[in-house]
Amino acid sequence: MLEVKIHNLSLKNPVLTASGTFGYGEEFADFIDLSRLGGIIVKGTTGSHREGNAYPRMAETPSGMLNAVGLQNAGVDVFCQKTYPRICDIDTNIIVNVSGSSIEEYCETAAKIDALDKIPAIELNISCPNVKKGGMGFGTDPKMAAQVVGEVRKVYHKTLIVKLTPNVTSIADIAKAVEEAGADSVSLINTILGMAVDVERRRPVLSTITGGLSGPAVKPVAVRMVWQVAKAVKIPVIGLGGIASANDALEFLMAGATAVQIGTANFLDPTVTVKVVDGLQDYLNRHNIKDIHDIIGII
Amino acid sequence: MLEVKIHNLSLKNPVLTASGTFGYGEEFADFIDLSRLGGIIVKGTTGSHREGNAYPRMAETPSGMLNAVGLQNAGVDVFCQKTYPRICDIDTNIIVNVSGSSIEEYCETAAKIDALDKIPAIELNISCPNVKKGGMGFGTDPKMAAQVVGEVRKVYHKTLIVKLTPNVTSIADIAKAVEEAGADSVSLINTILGMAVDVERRRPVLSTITGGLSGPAVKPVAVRMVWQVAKAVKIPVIGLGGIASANDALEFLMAGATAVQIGTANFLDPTVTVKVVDGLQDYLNRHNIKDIHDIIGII
Amino acid sequence: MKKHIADFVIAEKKTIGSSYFTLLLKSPEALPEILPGQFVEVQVPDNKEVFLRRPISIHDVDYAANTMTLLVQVVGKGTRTLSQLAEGRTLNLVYPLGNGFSIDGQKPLLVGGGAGIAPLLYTAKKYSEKGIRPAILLGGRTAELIPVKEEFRPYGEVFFATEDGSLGEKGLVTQHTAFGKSYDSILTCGPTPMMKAVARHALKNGIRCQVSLENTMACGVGACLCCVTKTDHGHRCVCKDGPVFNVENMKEWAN
Amino acid sequence: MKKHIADFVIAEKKTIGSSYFTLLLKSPEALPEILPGQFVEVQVPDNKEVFLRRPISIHDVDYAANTMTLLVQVVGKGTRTLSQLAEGRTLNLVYPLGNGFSIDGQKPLLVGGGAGIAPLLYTAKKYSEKGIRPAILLGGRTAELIPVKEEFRPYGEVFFATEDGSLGEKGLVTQHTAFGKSYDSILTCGPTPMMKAVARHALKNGIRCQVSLENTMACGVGACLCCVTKTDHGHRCVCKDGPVFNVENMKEWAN
Repeated sequence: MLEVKIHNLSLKNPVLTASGTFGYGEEFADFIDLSRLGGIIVKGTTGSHREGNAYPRMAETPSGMLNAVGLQNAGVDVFCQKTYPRICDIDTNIIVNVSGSSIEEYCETAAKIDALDKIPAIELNISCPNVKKGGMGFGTDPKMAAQVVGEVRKVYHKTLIVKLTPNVTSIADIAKAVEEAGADSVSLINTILGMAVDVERRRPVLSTITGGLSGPAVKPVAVRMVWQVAKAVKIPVIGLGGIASANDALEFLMAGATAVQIGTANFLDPTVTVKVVDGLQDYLNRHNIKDIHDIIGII
Repeated sequence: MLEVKIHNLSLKNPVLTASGTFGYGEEFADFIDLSRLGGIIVKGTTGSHREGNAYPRMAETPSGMLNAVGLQNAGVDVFCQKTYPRICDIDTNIIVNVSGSSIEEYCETAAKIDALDKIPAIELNISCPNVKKGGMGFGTDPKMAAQVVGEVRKVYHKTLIVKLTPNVTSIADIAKAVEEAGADSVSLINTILGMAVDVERRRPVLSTITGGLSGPAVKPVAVRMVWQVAKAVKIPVIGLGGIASANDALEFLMAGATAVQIGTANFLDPTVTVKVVDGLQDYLNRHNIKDIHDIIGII
Repeated sequence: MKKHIADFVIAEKKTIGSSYFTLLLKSPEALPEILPGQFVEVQVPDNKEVFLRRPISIHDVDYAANTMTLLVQVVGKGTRTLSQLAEGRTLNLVYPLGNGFSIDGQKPLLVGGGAGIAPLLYTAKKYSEKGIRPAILLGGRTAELIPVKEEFRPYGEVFFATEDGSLGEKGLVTQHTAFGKSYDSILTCGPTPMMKAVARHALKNGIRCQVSLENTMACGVGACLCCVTKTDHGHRCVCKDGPVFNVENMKEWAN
Repeated sequence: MKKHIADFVIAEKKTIGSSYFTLLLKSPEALPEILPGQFVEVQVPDNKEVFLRRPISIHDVDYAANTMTLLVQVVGKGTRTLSQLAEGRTLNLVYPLGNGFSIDGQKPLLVGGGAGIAPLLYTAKKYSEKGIRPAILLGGRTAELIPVKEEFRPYGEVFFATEDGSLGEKGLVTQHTAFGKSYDSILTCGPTPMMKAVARHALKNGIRCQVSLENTMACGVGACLCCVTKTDHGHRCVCKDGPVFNVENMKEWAN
């Protein structure tokens, strides 16, 4: 039994796709049956259209990559009018990642998504490392994090997931603050702030100098933080960071995650998500485990 | 010209070995000419003998490893009486990494090392993630960090390098605090707190559950932090974290490091340090750069 | 067009000069339709330092044999590793990706520079299938840096421009006498400065022109938004909205 | 003893049963002196998921041919990758590492279990060079899991114990009739429970006993302190102070 619940949200299995790595799902429809996923968390959506940062936005690193996309998206209105009708009937949970540079922007965007019948949850991104204003700024201070979440909570009535940044001294304190402010779940980790240098050209690889590190390289940090947060809060934790196999996903589940997100691995293997779903079921069968809950938080 | 200075300390080249990865140098004497190194930072030394943590202490991760050694060492008195006489005549800078669980322990140990003629500097480790008391605790709070450094500064009169932890929201603030408290240099990054799970046994791989992540996986995070700290302080910065080649070292130098340390890479190739020294000289020759200072902090 | 992920076998590897090589890749199954100018994302085996797939444009396709040819220049650790793989090795591909060239115009000119020549062979073939013989202008710093030459002759009139004069006219492709002639469509792939010069010429003379860009990529399917280029309508993904762009939408880029 | 880092060529690879294989590694240069029970740290090529070297004990040495033989059991991704390398491939080794067995006693017993049998062949040879024929007791769950058998005959009297009785006496090595006989020295390598049982027997009967441990390692030279074992004198590095330990110093460990 792979079914899990995140607050009111039922997932047929604990495997979600991470925002910004799976487009709107459509990009991967040629490779996998999207209905086999626990859910799809679509691209970060903001109050209005954003161009994002200049190219180059990406650097390859050992077992990982840096990105500095900077929330490029068409804005929430275009999402509601054009994108939503196209994807709302995919037979899985479509979750929208909501980003912004001000509390007002977060709230306006969340309220508009709240009105969409077939979007059962949002992931509030208070941890984007690639935008100048707001973004990670909100996620590194417990008070500010609680304030954003509290305000969004007033206007958003479905499952509210808050995505946390790892670029803090104590992620457990941030998690507790957003739990108190009304979050139904926390997802972690967003990318770790990093940098790469082109030594031949003697300049940063990224146009923004720094960017967000993701991929297997960050997995040990992500598992540790999931373990710390799962011990600190009562709401369900969604784990992500470098998951590329069922064993990776199991590390997060055993560390206390109720569900996981697969991000960068989609770039290496567009079919990885369903392989992880199958791998989780194989593990349960192999170990005669009836219910995935029997291993969640076992550590 | 590869020669650089860290406060009063002259290095024939910017390549040092990282504490805890190169023993006392002797372990690598069969593989390389130790006198070719800019310096050797020996094992973490504490006020008295420490057994360290239980086995298992190590986990392999993507492009990296977790360790939880926990400052196993014979104590400062054994170092002064037995180890120091054995290694003090190696023709390079021998720097002692000083660790502790209390300000008193840091000060006593530093004072004893201060008395050793042929030890021109210490690296104060306020960032060990693998000891229960003290260690990283001192390094995550600017006030405590400043306090330890201030007290040690009173009893230690040679070059005082302070090793910083990356497990903080703002490493630049910690760096500024220890600079004000009298540090002559800062070295970063120590390991990033991480965790690995043995999913077949359903338990953590490490006896301590969490450990410190090192290796190429962390390089982008380390380069970013070196860049942030170099912009924030006036004292020289020593960069480390995943360096395995001359190009890696150049990333740190261009980001603002005056010298670098090579750690985990020594486990993969015991001759890597001299390869990096040669590679740096090759780079300067290839680009007709007279002095390594011409590229330090170029970004 | 449906995208696929599949294992191919390296049926043949040829080294061309000092920096180029071709891989003849055979599929166990029938190939889907592939448009000229499309590319593949290759998983690079063996090399621990290579994490992401590498985008490589499709040089030629043989539907009868179920083979694709990739023409690659060794430019970094990914392409170097590919150049060292033995025949018989399996390569995993995500393909066909991108929009590809539209085969339009009655009097087309194909302009290729260096590794950018790769997608033009299959493109020239597509024209010939329509009974059109394009002018094909190939350039490089030296003759050796023009990886394929004779292969183009069956499909059009071929001209060469080299900076050292070692083949064809001395100078840049844009200085070649053939370049100045009149065409109703220009398709180009190569170094950015070359493509921009070609684009400016086309815009000035009102000739329809398609440029094929080569930004670094991660996903290859338009999901990660890492490979964007500036267009007159904002950022667009080279992997999904490109790699081929009509210069009508790239005026800012061209200048 | 001086440690070296050098490239070896895989001169021969043999598969043994379903989980073991041997690599015959040839050095271009003369081998340094290697003690029985010492090990190498092998750099594992190709596999992007393998980061660290892998410690593997030395099974046999041929100074005349400049070759070393490694006997390896496939237990994880590192050893699996090694098992898949083709003959002719180059392997980089750091060697010889560790202290090794001391070849003492006039009436020695060698006790090996599973992969732990590997270091005992070269050890038996060293005894025979001294004109001593040790008793050699080899155990495993089944006959198939005892990778080498006949190879030992020239150097001593060989006994087998298997849990399923498929070879020699049925049961554990410590239940074998040969085990109870009188010896003045016992050398053992194998699963920890087996070695502890052997150690307790030796301690009880005042027989000198050496155990060879197999902890996971990083550096292999005593620098990182990751591979420590508890001894009666505190933590010691298996890579440098071991892998061989005298049970006199391992009383706590043995119980």
